[in-house]
Amino acid sequence: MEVEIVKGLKFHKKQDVAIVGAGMTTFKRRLLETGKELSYFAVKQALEEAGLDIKDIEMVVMGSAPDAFDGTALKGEYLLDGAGGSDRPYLRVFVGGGTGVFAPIAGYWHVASGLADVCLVVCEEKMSCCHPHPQSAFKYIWDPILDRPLKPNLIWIFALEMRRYMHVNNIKHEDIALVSVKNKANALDHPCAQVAEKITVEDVLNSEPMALPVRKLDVSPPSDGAAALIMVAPHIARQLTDEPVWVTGVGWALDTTHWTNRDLYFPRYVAEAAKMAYRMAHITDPRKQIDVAEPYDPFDYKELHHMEGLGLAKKGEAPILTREGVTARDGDLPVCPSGGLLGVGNPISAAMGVKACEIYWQLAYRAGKRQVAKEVTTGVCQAWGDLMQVGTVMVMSNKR
Amino acid sequence: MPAIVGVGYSGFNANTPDLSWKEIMYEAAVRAYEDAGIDPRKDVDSFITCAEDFYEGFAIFDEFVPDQLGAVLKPTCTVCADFLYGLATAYMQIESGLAEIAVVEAHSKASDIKTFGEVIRHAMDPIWLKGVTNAHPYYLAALEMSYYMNKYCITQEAIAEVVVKNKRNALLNDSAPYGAKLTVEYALKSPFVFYPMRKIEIAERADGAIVFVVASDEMARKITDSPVWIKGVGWWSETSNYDTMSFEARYAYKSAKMAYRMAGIENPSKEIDIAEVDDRFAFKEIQHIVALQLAGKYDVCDLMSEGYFARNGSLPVNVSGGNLGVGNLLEATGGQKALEIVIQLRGEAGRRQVDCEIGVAQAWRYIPTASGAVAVFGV
Amino acid sequence: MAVGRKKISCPPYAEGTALSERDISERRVTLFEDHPNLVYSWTAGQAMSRFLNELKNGKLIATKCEKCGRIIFPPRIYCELCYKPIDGWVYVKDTGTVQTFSISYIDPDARPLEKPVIVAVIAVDGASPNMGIMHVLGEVEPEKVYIGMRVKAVWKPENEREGAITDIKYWKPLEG
Amino acid sequence: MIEKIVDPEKMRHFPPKGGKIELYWVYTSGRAGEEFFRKLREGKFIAAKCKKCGHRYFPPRIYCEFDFSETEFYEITGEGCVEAFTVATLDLNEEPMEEVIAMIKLDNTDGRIIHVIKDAKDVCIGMKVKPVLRRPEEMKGNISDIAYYKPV
Repeated sequence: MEVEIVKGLKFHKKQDVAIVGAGMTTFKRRLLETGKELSYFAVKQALEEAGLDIKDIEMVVMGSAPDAFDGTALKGEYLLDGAGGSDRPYLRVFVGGGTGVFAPIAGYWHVASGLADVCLVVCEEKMSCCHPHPQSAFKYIWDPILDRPLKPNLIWIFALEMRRYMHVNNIKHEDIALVSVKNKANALDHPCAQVAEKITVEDVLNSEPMALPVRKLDVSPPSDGAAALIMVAPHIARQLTDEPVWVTGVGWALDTTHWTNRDLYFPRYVAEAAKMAYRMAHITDPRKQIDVAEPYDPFDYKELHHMEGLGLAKKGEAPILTREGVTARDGDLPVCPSGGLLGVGNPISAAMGVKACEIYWQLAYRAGKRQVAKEVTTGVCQAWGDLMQVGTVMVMSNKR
Repeated sequence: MPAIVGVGYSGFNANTPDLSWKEIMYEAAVRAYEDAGIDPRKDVDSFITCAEDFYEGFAIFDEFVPDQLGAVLKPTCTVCADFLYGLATAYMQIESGLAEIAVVEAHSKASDIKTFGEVIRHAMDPIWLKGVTNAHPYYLAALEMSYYMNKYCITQEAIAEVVVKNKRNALLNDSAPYGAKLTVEYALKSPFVFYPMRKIEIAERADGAIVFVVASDEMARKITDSPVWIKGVGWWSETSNYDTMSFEARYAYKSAKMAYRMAGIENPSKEIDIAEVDDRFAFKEIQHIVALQLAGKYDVCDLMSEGYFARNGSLPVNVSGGNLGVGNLLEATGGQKALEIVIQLRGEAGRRQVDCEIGVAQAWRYIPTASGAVAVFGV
Repeated sequence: MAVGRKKISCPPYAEGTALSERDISERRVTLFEDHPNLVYSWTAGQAMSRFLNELKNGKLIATKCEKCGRIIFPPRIYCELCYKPIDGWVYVKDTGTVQTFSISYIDPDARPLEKPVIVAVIAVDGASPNMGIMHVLGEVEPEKVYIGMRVKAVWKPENEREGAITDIKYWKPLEG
Repeated sequence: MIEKIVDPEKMRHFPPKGGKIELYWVYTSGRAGEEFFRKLREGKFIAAKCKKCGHRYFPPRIYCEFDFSETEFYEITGEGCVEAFTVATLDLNEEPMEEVIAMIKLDNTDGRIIHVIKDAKDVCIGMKVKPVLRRPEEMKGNISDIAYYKPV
């Protein structure tokens, strides 16, 4: 991937941004707790790790995806008190499924602009509220005039994209299924995992068809859950820890609404977002300079698709890296060491727990059994959302 | 200090049968870019939309934003909040070096909503509040009004004055669909729909879109001779629970405090020349004037009847006609407020021009919330 | 401010109480069920009104931008790339090429379908490359569909059309 | 080309008669709600007290929203005083109805409840009211288990 030489924006910020704590709840198909209570648990864990009190928090960013899941309009306002937003500036950002990495990006600009020194980022999703099925909520993401009368299911758009990706790059389903096998096995080491299991490529290929080429085991499950992250200014980080993790680059991009007007084989929105983040983080060769990655993997092919968008593999090369074990936890470029959404669960925006939080834990050497084998300095996390439109990318490093 | 370098809007009308939500956004955006003299495809680094899913009827509204703003494949995002929160977001993005020129958009296509009451009710706490009654959610505002009037001895007459003043101000605003020349007696004859709240005190819905072009200090000086500086922004949430809410707009007090501190304003009632506050229920204007420290809580009624907040008064409030005159613009409410302040500060307000150098805009996130934002502008 | 972070492996514990489907369906836990009546009627606007009216006539219409030379379908009143108003309306054909497709065994609520639906992105002839819409295919076996297949719209009879995308019943293979 | 459709007949809305969001939602009451609605079935009311600052929450919750420490449940009577009230004359669809809705400060708590008041001639601020519960066999485990409030 070619990264432009710095021109235009100089990214002059008021202060650097460090991450000092993260937390998440368990991810399960249905949880008893309300969205507020889930947010509270995640925040509490993050505060404990950071060694901070809620009174130290200056501003709060909420990331939560469609209101149609939790079934509350103005969902951010509803979740406010559980997320620690009571009596503070509190702002909800929303870019569809990309919110899981976009919320920490918003946290970044709260701190980098100098308006806050301690910012709490919370993501929550309670998909189980939505009936008859959480997928039903996706009936309303489609264009009301062009698409909705056709009674589409969410999976359609993925199936269409996956088919195009396989067709253009000449990729077999077996190669894609390896991602599901790897991630579900990685998730065995994650205490919050919903669908961790040892499976084989055959299991994936023989699982129930949903919208071919997508089969049941190609897909991450709907989940309930929450995650939290604490971002601080350098002078606060210094007081709390000797080894903070720094946010070195952020990027996001939104492609045209008319997804049927694009060639779906390559995620150019991820590439644009990555370009912005890499320019900021002074990364010119992502494949060499990035040690660990958490691309968004709601579907197994999406991990490969996004690796290519992030420039971690050339077009069509990601399945080869996966087959050769490069992306395994002990490989040269570990990808989704957490178990990703395929293994841990997919509470849309709360995916932050396995994306941004996981990269933070990996770079802080706190991932326990999930810690990757190689030495790590720089990591990237990414999420995707809307109608194949949004790419959100954040680069972190344990060196300033 | 970031500045507003271009504004554009479309509307405001009770309904807009000829343009889709995308097309009103497009019309507003084209005007804003023309006003700023920029090309969105080349010059803008970040686009921000303020929208809530159920106000639009989508599960993910963010999808339907980029094309009409010229934002395809560019950094674009949605904040689920009022326009003034979007302005604060642009402020932060510019200050953190992520953008030199940012665009903020908010719109209301309230006329697409067939069951407004159901949509508002859907925002209530599902465990403790939603199942209590089938009454229209306006009842929540009426409860707050009942509490507030009782606590601070606010009179029916003062609230009627708000209605009369704002609807009359709206007559001089070409884009205010609900202007009228009324008397206090007439307003006091309006029926109680949610006692103690009268029908005339509730702002009707309206359609419209607002787009602002915001630029960094350096860039603003480069591209315009008449920037309007964003001297301060503030946003604050009290709580989401009705049991811990103050019911006296502490969210507005705290967000104003944040914005005033940033703007270096120590004595708001003296230093501020013009204010636009949220008046989607008439009593809210009184509450917000107090919360913004523009008047004391026990003088506000007298000042209101004396004409202190009139267009030719000492501290004009809602010269545009406010929401009672322009309409309830949902998440674009703060945008309409900020727009009026910018036009006034630029001296482009025509017949309703007020002499001013510093103005403040304030918006609330509507029922059932206790959150809001404030922005202070100056030239 | 409390100082000193704990040395822990993260996340240290997993909070949350899992429920089963039956906990909900048999009301083993307390809950509130709500069926709100959320109804919207979206203003179609300039571009989509014209598009829908033309569908009623059995025609597909696009717009063109003379700056970038694109024939844009589905139509809009602006060219989003050049950011200018479009330069005119052009009819496009009701034939096209399958760009990608899927065979769906589930309905929008994730319930199994008796007969699978074939859905495709169809790039329409007469518009610029890649300018497609999503629609369903018919009169073809799922295993016979391929990327690059030529298809033609099958319209509802004129008196049944209402000016909606479903005025096209489905698209069928052009050859054979 | 700047042309617009002039004939209003040609302007469209879609779906013409309106499209409904065909979803429904099931909200579990959560940890605090579960405790409350189970106790309510026995005719008991509970509130929650913050272990740190002592704030007494009603509706009960498992955390203190201001200092994020845990709370403990305790029993209250459910009676309280009217703090504010309104007479609602429009329902959700803006059709006529009439109902008195009040914000009630509950005794021995710092919290309140918003509920309907019935069996009262003249509601006034400061009036003492008590809850009327549904019969246990009619209870559904949600807020409608409290049928209404009435004057003491």
